[in-house]
Parts: sequence; structure tokens; C-alpha cells
Amino acid sequence: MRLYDIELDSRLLLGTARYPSPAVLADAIRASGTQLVTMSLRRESGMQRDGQAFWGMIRDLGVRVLPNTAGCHTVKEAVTTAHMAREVFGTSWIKLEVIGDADTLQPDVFGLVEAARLLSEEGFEVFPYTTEDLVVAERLLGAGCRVLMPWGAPIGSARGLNNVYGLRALRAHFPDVPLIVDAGIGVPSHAAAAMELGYEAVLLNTAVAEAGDPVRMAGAFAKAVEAGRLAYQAQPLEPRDMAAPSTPVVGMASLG
Amino acid sequence: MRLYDIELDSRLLLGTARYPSPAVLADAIRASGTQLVTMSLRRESGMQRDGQAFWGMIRDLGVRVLPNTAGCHTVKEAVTTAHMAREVFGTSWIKLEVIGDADTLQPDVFGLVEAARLLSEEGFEVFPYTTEDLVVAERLLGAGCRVLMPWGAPIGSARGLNNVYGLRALRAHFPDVPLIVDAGIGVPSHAAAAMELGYEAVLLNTAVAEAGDPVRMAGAFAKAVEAGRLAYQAQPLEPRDMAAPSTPVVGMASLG
Amino acid sequence: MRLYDIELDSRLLLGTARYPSPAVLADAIRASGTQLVTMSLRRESGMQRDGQAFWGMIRDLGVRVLPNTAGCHTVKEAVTTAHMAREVFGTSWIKLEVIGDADTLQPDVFGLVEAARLLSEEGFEVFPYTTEDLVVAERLLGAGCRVLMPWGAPIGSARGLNNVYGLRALRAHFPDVPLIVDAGIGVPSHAAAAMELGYEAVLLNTAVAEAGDPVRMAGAFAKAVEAGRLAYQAQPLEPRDMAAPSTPVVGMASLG
Amino acid sequence: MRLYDIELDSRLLLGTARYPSPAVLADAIRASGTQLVTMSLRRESGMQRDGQAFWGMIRDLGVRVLPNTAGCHTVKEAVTTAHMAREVFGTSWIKLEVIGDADTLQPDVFGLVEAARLLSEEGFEVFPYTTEDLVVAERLLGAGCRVLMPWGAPIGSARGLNNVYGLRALRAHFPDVPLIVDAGIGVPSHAAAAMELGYEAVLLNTAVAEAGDPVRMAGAFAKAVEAGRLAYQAQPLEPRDMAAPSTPVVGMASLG
Amino acid sequence: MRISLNGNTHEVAAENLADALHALDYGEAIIATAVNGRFVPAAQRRECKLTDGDEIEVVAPMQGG
Amino acid sequence: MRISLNGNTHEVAAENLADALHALDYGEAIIATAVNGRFVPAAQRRECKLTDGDEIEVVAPMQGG
Amino acid sequence: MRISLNGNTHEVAAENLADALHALDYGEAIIATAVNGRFVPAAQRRECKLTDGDEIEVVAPMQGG
Amino acid sequence: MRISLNGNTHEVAAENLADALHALDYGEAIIATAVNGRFVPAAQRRECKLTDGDEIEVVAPMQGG
Repeated sequence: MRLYDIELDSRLLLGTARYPSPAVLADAIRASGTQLVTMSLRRESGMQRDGQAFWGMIRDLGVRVLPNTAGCHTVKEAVTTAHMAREVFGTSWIKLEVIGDADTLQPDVFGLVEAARLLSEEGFEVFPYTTEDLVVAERLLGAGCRVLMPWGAPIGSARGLNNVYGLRALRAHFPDVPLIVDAGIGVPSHAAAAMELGYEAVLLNTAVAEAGDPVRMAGAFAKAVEAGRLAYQAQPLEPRDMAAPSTPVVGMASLG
Repeated sequence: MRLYDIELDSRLLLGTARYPSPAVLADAIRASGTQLVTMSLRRESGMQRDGQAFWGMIRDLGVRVLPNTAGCHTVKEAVTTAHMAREVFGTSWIKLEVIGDADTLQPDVFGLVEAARLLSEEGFEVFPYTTEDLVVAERLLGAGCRVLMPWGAPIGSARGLNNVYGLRALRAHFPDVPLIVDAGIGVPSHAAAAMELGYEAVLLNTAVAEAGDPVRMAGAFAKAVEAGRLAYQAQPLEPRDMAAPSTPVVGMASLG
Repeated sequence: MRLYDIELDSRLLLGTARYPSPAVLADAIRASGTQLVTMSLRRESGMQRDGQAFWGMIRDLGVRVLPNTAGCHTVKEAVTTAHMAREVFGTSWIKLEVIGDADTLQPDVFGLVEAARLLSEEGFEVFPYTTEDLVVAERLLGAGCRVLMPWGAPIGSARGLNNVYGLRALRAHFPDVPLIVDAGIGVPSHAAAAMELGYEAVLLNTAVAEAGDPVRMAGAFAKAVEAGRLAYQAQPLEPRDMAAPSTPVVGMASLG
Repeated sequence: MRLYDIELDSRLLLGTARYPSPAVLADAIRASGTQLVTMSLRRESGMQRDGQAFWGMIRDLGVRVLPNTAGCHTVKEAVTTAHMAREVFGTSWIKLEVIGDADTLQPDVFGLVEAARLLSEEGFEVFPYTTEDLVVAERLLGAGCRVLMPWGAPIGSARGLNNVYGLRALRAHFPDVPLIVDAGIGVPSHAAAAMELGYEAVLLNTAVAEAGDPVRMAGAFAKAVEAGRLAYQAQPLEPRDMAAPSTPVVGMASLG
Repeated sequence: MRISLNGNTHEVAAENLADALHALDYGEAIIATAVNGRFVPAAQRRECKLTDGDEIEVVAPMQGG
Repeated sequence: MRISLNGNTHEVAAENLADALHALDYGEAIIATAVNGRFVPAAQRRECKLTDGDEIEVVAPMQGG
Repeated sequence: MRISLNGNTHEVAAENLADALHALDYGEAIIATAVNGRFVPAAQRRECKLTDGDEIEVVAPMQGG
Repeated sequence: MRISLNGNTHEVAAENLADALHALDYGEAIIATAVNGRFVPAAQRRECKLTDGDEIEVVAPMQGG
């Protein structure tokens, strides 16, 4: 999988928040096989320096980092946060969130497109957290994005793919753009289903971090993402209404 | 996973019919990691001996065999077929199919329970292909079955789990009986979903055999089944209606 | 609609239990336009005579009665109850319930077929509460039933149609048998959907009786059942994946 | 139902395109009970004057007209069309469509908001054909709209409600704004489901016009919309997982 | 003689079902009856002799779904 | 002067939109008009001078969804 | 003697099932057998006398789902 | 001079951002900074003069989804 000219083997992107402990997070990252994790920027105290310790731990894991602008509700906040992230994390990659509604944490597609344009112009490589809206997708590509990350369902809801039809239409419309389902995934079958639609990757966090056993769940998602990708490549059967015997009918003994 | 006192590591059971060639079948079996494959009995000619060659090939793969009674519409046919299978395959395991309708290939639950009782009394270890009906399940257990194999959807339909509610109720009702979803699975996400419900295993055939690339698809299902099992053990999140931020809200910089 | 040679105009059958008061029940029956209501037999005290009053009220409404065998778990209970019902209600119609599981209140299809045979032989006109199982349906018809009443979902669950595929297959398999969805309906759109599948009628109780406003809800279901029936007759569009403009494209002004 | 200070009794809005004949259209309008129909503007020839005859027929039916901007892909086209419509139809109401994708006929939410603002400023009362996006909805209200018309599914697809979760969230978020599901409805149960979500009305066209019997289907939708509205007011039961007997358990005779 | 009616024990002098129902105030009520799990039609209540320990069920129309 | 009306080319002598519509048989028809992509209200058709190559659109009520 | 084997008619001289299978080239093949719809175990094939019109089924392992 | 840092008020003697961070114990910490809502790159912290009432944000890598 190629994202902004970087080749990644793993198609599972993992968030780093809400784990029971840093040790569990580290084990989950290893179990997931991910090569790309999301992080945020939060206020750091000169005395406590929580962020320093956390950042050291992540760096030791040898994974690439995708900083986010989580919590930003305006273009200005998102752009400023992106600049700070570029300096601290030493990467021009940015997961761009411009939140438009506090209940659903859904993207503000207007602010998103504007921020994506500003950041792309300043050399950022933007991973926009967006909806399945085709027209918004077109605008994001026009703004310079070369990856799109539509939601499956609201962040942390564990509902899976709320609008399969819309996600399928997006895939059909942009066959050559890397598409990543970001947010709302609850169980591995959701992730596999996203991959079966032909999506390049899946980004999740809460489904692993808040599972009873996050490390085991990370391994589960790793396998599900691979399963879904392989299935997409292997050209599945179309569903049909009637049954068709698997065992051959010809040659059946007459025992009546 | 323990089925009739036999321990199996792989939770994927695979059918052997409808592959493009024996070589592809053999590769698919290997790729799937399965330890248990289904076979049938069909008329053998003394001259051509197709079955001899096929049977030799399967034995060389070192997998256990679960013979079926596919195509049988009566108790008598099914019981006679089971006896022939026991002699030829050298196993008392039998996948019991008593088909009740030619369009949906659905079980005849009346004939099924009767045949299961007769065969159990004669020492067979019966794997009944049944519906998600709880009361039928109770009768099958009473008839001596120690494994149940409810359908997901009609054989070969690739529709997945037609009645998730019914399958979930069956699992809840019989927490200690090995349950295997047999038939109707189309893609790995279906298999993962079955395992996430707490089913012990999945049996499929057409979804692999008639995929564009059966060997790759076999590998996909292997991973999906493992993913679903791990997820079940790891206690997933419950879906919720509202969003919940994964990235912490506390510590957000004020950049407005 | 013809059920056992009786012509009914209304395709909504209504249960009489769980209403806030007898007056509300009476108003709901009127608002529903139903011509057939279900009733049970319960123990009557010589002093209190609750049943006498209730029965008087129902008779005054001028609707036909379909007595049920609700709560019966054995063939014997169901058959005895049917006999008592025939005498008290003065009808050979019986809604036959043989319950097989206390959690789901699902039919015991084995007991159901046996009781249906016994009762049909004794001249009853049986309305069996059954599942969507085709083979069971075939047996019930063989036992003398001339109407089938598959469940939509467990009684009182308000879940709607749990297995649309199975219900559609049943309709296709028995084009000439009156089919009535009985149980599980929660809202009018569920009832309309059942009718759109080509079912002859819908039987419900809790969805009306326990609504905030049962009388209004009775009227809602009356309309939904009519809507679904008319739609079935009017041959709806098949769903399609692509959009198709309703407004004509030809003749569009060039204003670019 | 109050839309821009006009009180309407019927909650079904009907399109006027794709009927087999003008006579069938007229009968369908009557059968639907609608008080508001959509129309377009198309090129008129001085010789043939098709539009004159059609307009005369609609006026004679005594229904209010909601002109649309169907087929417009730019703000300029849509605004110019709206001006022409206001003059010809003598109404400031406009169903505003700014199409963003030819395959799905989905709204261009950017163009939509801009056109809605321009038109609102010029005194139009705008009915925007939009998606279920909450943030877009907020912008449309900010632009002056006092009604929102989110799609159920792509125009003419007959798929029903593709994203029930999103439509429900929209309803919850804007409890006081009239919401109308516009497009994608296929059968009356879809329309009833939209109304059960608390939507004020439903707008449809193809599902009636291309049914085998459009007039009957119009009547079906009329009833379904009323059913759904009544059900919403009557406070339906919540679905539950377990069954609950409707017939009382107490007082059951002991016949075992 | 002690009988059970709808699960409650009664001491009755009546020798048949019809008399027992009369003694227990059923009068002309619209009911159906079973004794020891077997249906007894109205027309046979008088012939239906009771013996000590019989279990009688008396039911009437009630709410049902 | 050559103008385009609804995509077809016409040779007209009329100097304003109102006259052109009259020449092209629209009479009292209920229509709306645009010239070169701009709406021209009915009341302004007479003042709306035409020049060679103008593109006129004339629309009327029609089926719509 | 005419028998049916897997639906085809054969003229065989063999008097029992074992001999018939031998005559029809099954040799040491891994098969199971039924005569007139009843399973005949391998160990009983020699004792299984054939009579004119018998219907024999000979099956072997094959693809199955 | 009173400034606000991450929402808390501090009395600092430092005249530029670099000195203020030093005074407030950030030392060599990996952080990014903004003053009054505008990003201040590390290289410009020394040139960034502070005035009374300035609002400084200092952030570091943290958990994120």
C-alpha cells in the first residue's frame, strides 16, 4: 500500500488513546503489526512532562506516526495544530480533523476542504477525516489530498459501516485514490467488510483500546484486515437468492 | 476446539467440491490450514475409478474427513449413505443432511431428527446440518448429537447470516454445545461475524471453490476465522448510538 | 381475503391483551377496522366472573373471534384447550400455539404438526403459529391446515421481520396458501413490509396495546396494512444501484 | 404540517414526471391526496407548446406547485432557473437541486449552500435537496432555509433509507425544523419508516410513476405516510431482544 | 369430598360436575370445563361423576394475543 | 440577425426579445426567458435588445420530480 | 442373470455380490455397496446372493461440501 | 510580567518565549509552541518577544486516535 509515496506493508492503522496502560498499548501495537499510529498534541507541563515519556515509548516501537488535529472545530485551530505537529513529530503527514458536531464528531466538510487546501499549499500531506460524500471527496482531491479517510460510523461508536452503499459508491468513483475507513469500526468483521469493498486500509482505536483484552483484539484486527484484502483480490462470489448444491448431484446413488 | 473428543486447532472446515482442478483444491486445503474436510459418496465405475484417485489425493493431504449425506431427501437414503461412508472412510463421523426442499436445500428437520437418532444409536457421531430453530436443536441433542451445524443461508447462496438474531439466540441457549455455521457464507467478513457470535467454527465450500482465486480465498477465510475467534475471546465493545472521542479532550490547546 | 371459506375485508388481525383498559381496547378494535380478534381461555372464578364481562364486551363489538392456545407447551394441553375454546366461543377456528421455548416463545414445530393433525381430523380449522421453515409449512398443510401464520420475530419483541429472506421464500413456495405474519411486529412500517412481500394479513397485539396511544396506533396499523397490500398489487419498482433522474433530462435549458 | 407559513394537511409530496400518461398522472395526484407537487422548467417550442397544456392540466387539479431546479449542476444555473420558475409558477417556493455527481445525482453541498443563500436573500423560500449531513444542514439553516429535504437514497433508486442512523441523528439535532425525505423511496414501508423517524413529510416520484399501477400505488403511499405519522405520535414500543407473552400467563389452566 | 378447582381445594357435596359448578356459583356463566386434564363438554357435565381428589379446570374467554 | 433559441438557429428581424418571441409564435404562452444565461423577466423583454449571436432560452412548466 | 449396477444394466454370471464386483473390474477399489437400497458391508459381499433384477449401487469417495 | 501558559497564569521575568520556557522548566523537552493562537517555530522562540497578557500554549505528543 502506497500512501504519499511511502510503501507500507500493514493495512491496519492504529490509534494510541484510551488503552488501560502504556504497556498494553505497546503490546497492542506489536500484536497489530501496524506500521502507522495516530497521535495527538496536548498541553505539556514543564514539571510533569507526560508527553516526553509517551513520545519516547512510541519512538522505541519503530512505527511511523500520523499526528492528528483531533478536537479542532475551526480551520485556524486545525492549521495551527498541524504546524505544531510537523515540528514536533518531524513529519509532514497530518490526519486532518475539523469537527463539525459535538454529538456525532462528524467532519465539518466546509472547514475540512479549506484547511486541506491551506495545508496542502504549505507542503503538508493531508489525510482528511471526511464523510462518504462524493462531492466533498472531489473537492478534497482538488485541494491537494492524495488519500481520503471516510468514516464508517461516528468515532467510538463501534457501529461498523453505517452506509455501505455510500462507501461502495465512493470506491467505485475513485478507483485510484487510496481510501481508508476511519472511525466507527467495532469488531473485526466490520474491518474485513471494509477491506472487501476494496478499501486500502482501516484506521481504528477504541475497538482495540477498550476491548476486554486489547492485545488479543489487536491481533484479531490484524488478521481481519488481511483476510478482507485477500478476499478482495480473490474475487468473491456474488450473493444469489437461490441455493446451489456444493456436492455434485450427478453420480448420486439411488437408495430410495 | 473439541468435536466428539477430537481436538482440532483449525476452526475452519472446508468442502472439497466445485474447485477448478484437484491441484487447486489441494492448494486451497493447504492455504486454509483446515484439519477437517467434507466429502461425499458418488457412483464409481470399475473402469474409470475417479473416486480412487480423488480419495488418494485427499489422504495424502493428511486431513481428517467428514463424509456427508448430501443430496439425501429421506431418512432411509441418509442412513444407508452414512453406513457406506463409515465403511469407506473409516470414520464414524457423519455430516448428516436430510434435504427438505430443492430450492433452498434446507434441512427437513423431521427427517433430520429421526435419522440422527437412528445413527447415534448405531454409534455414529453425527454433525447435523440444521436450521437455527432452538426446538429442533434440543431434539437433535436429545437424539444423541453433540455438535450442531445450523445454516447461515442456503447452500451456495453466499448471502452470509440471514438470521443473526436466531443464530445469537441459539448460541445463548446452548452455551456448551459446539456450534458450527454451515452453508451460505460468501466472504470472510461473514465468517468473522459468525465467530464473533461465539460459534466454534465455520464450514464452507463454494465461497472458496468458486472464487476467482480459490487458494487466496482459502487463506483469507483462515485469517477471518481466527480474527473472529480472537475477537470473541477479547470481549468487544458494545455498539453505541453516540460518538465518543478517542483522542483525549483534556489538555487540548486553546488556539481559537 | 378468504380464510377457511370466510371472506374478510380487513387484513389486520388484532390481539386483545395488555391494553390499559377495556375501554381503550374497544376503541382500538374500532380504530383498527379489524374483523377478527384473538382471545384466550383463562381460569374463571364463579364469584368474580371477569371473563363473562370481557366476553360480553367483545361480542358487542361485532367482530369474529379467533381463540388461541397461548401458553400451551404440549400437544395435549393445546388440544384440550382447543376443545374448550370450540365450545365456549362457538367456532371451530383455533390459533394453534405449541410453545417450544420459554425465552423466545417460539413454536415447537414437532408438537405443532402433531396437534394440527389431531385438531384438523376433529374438524377444527387451524391457524398454526409457526416459523418460516418451508418443510414445517409443508407438513402443516399435509396435516390439514389451510392457513399458515409464520412469526416475524419473537412475540412481543417489536423487532419486525427477523428473516425477510425466509419469509419471502415461504411466500414464493406457497403462492396459493393464505400466509399471515403473526408476532414480532413493532411499527407500521414492519406491517407494510410484510404485506409488500405478498402476505395476506398481519396479526399483532403488543405493538398496539403497549403503544403510548393504543387507539391511534391501531389506526396507524390499519392504514399500513392497506398500504402494503395496495403496493403489492400495484407492482413496485425493483431497487437499483444507480440513480435515475425523475425529471426529464431532455429539454433542459442551457444556462451555463 | 407548516412549511414556510403554509399549512398543508397532506404529508405526501409528489413528483409529476415519468407517468405513463397525463391522465394517469392526474388520477395518481388525486389518489395520493397530495397538496403539493413538484414540476420543472423545460424548453418550450412556440409551435408545439407542450408545457402550456401540461401546466393547464396541473392547475386544474388545484394543487400547490413546488418548482425544482432539477438537472442544474452549478449555482448559476440553479439561481437562474429559480428566477424563471418564480415568474412562471407565481410562487417563491423552490426545490433547490444543485447536482454534484451524475451517477448518484447527489447534491453538491457546497453549491447548494451558496445557491440557498443567494436565493434566500432574494426572497425565495428554499426547499434544499441535501444529504443527511448535520453540518451541511446547519449551514443551510444559516443560509435562510426553513425546511430541509435530505435524500433517503439516490433519486430513482428505490432503495429506501440508505443511512437510517444519519437520518435519525438529523431529526434529533433539529427537532423544530420541518424535515422531508426526498428521493430514493421505493415502497410504502420505506415512507412509513421515514415518518416513524419523525420526519414531517416524504417527497417521491418514480416509485409511484413507474409502478405497474401508478394510481393504486399513489393511494398506497398516501396511507403509508399517514400510518407512519400516526405511529410517531402514538409512541411505539422499543424493540427488545427477548420475547414477552401477549396473552396473560396468570390464570392459565393446568391441563398437563 | 375434596376436589381441586382451578388450583384451589374445595369441600363439595356434589356428586357430578354440573352440581359442583352450581355449588360453586357458576350458574349460567359461559365456561368450559376439564376434569383431570380432559375436556368435559357442557352436555356431559351431569354424567361426569366426581371422585375425591379430582382436579377441575373452569375457564372462560379472556384477553389473548 | 442570427440568434439561437433553445439551441436552434433562427434568422430574425426583431430587435428586442419581445418581438422575437412574437415572431417565433409564442404569443401569450406562459414562458420564462433567459438571454445568454441571464434571466430576463417578462416585463423587461421589450427593453432587452438582441444582438447577433445571442442565445435565448425559453422554458415552460413541465414534468418534474 | 441381469442386474442393474449404478443404473446401467449388466448381464453377469456371478452368483454373489463379490463375484459380480470382480467381474465388473472393481478389483481392490475402495468402494461401498448397497443392494436394493440396503447397505451390504464388504465382509458380507460373498454371502450376498444376487437374483435377477437386483439393483446394485457402488460408490466411492468424491467431492463434497 | 504576567502571562498565561496552558491556561495558568504565571509571573515571569523573561522577555522572550525561549527564556520563558526555560524559566518554566521545559529545558530540552520536545514541545511545540503557540503565542496568542499563532504557531511559533522553535527557531523563532528567542525572537518572539512577550508582552503582558500573552497567552502561550506548549504542547507535546500525546495519545490520539
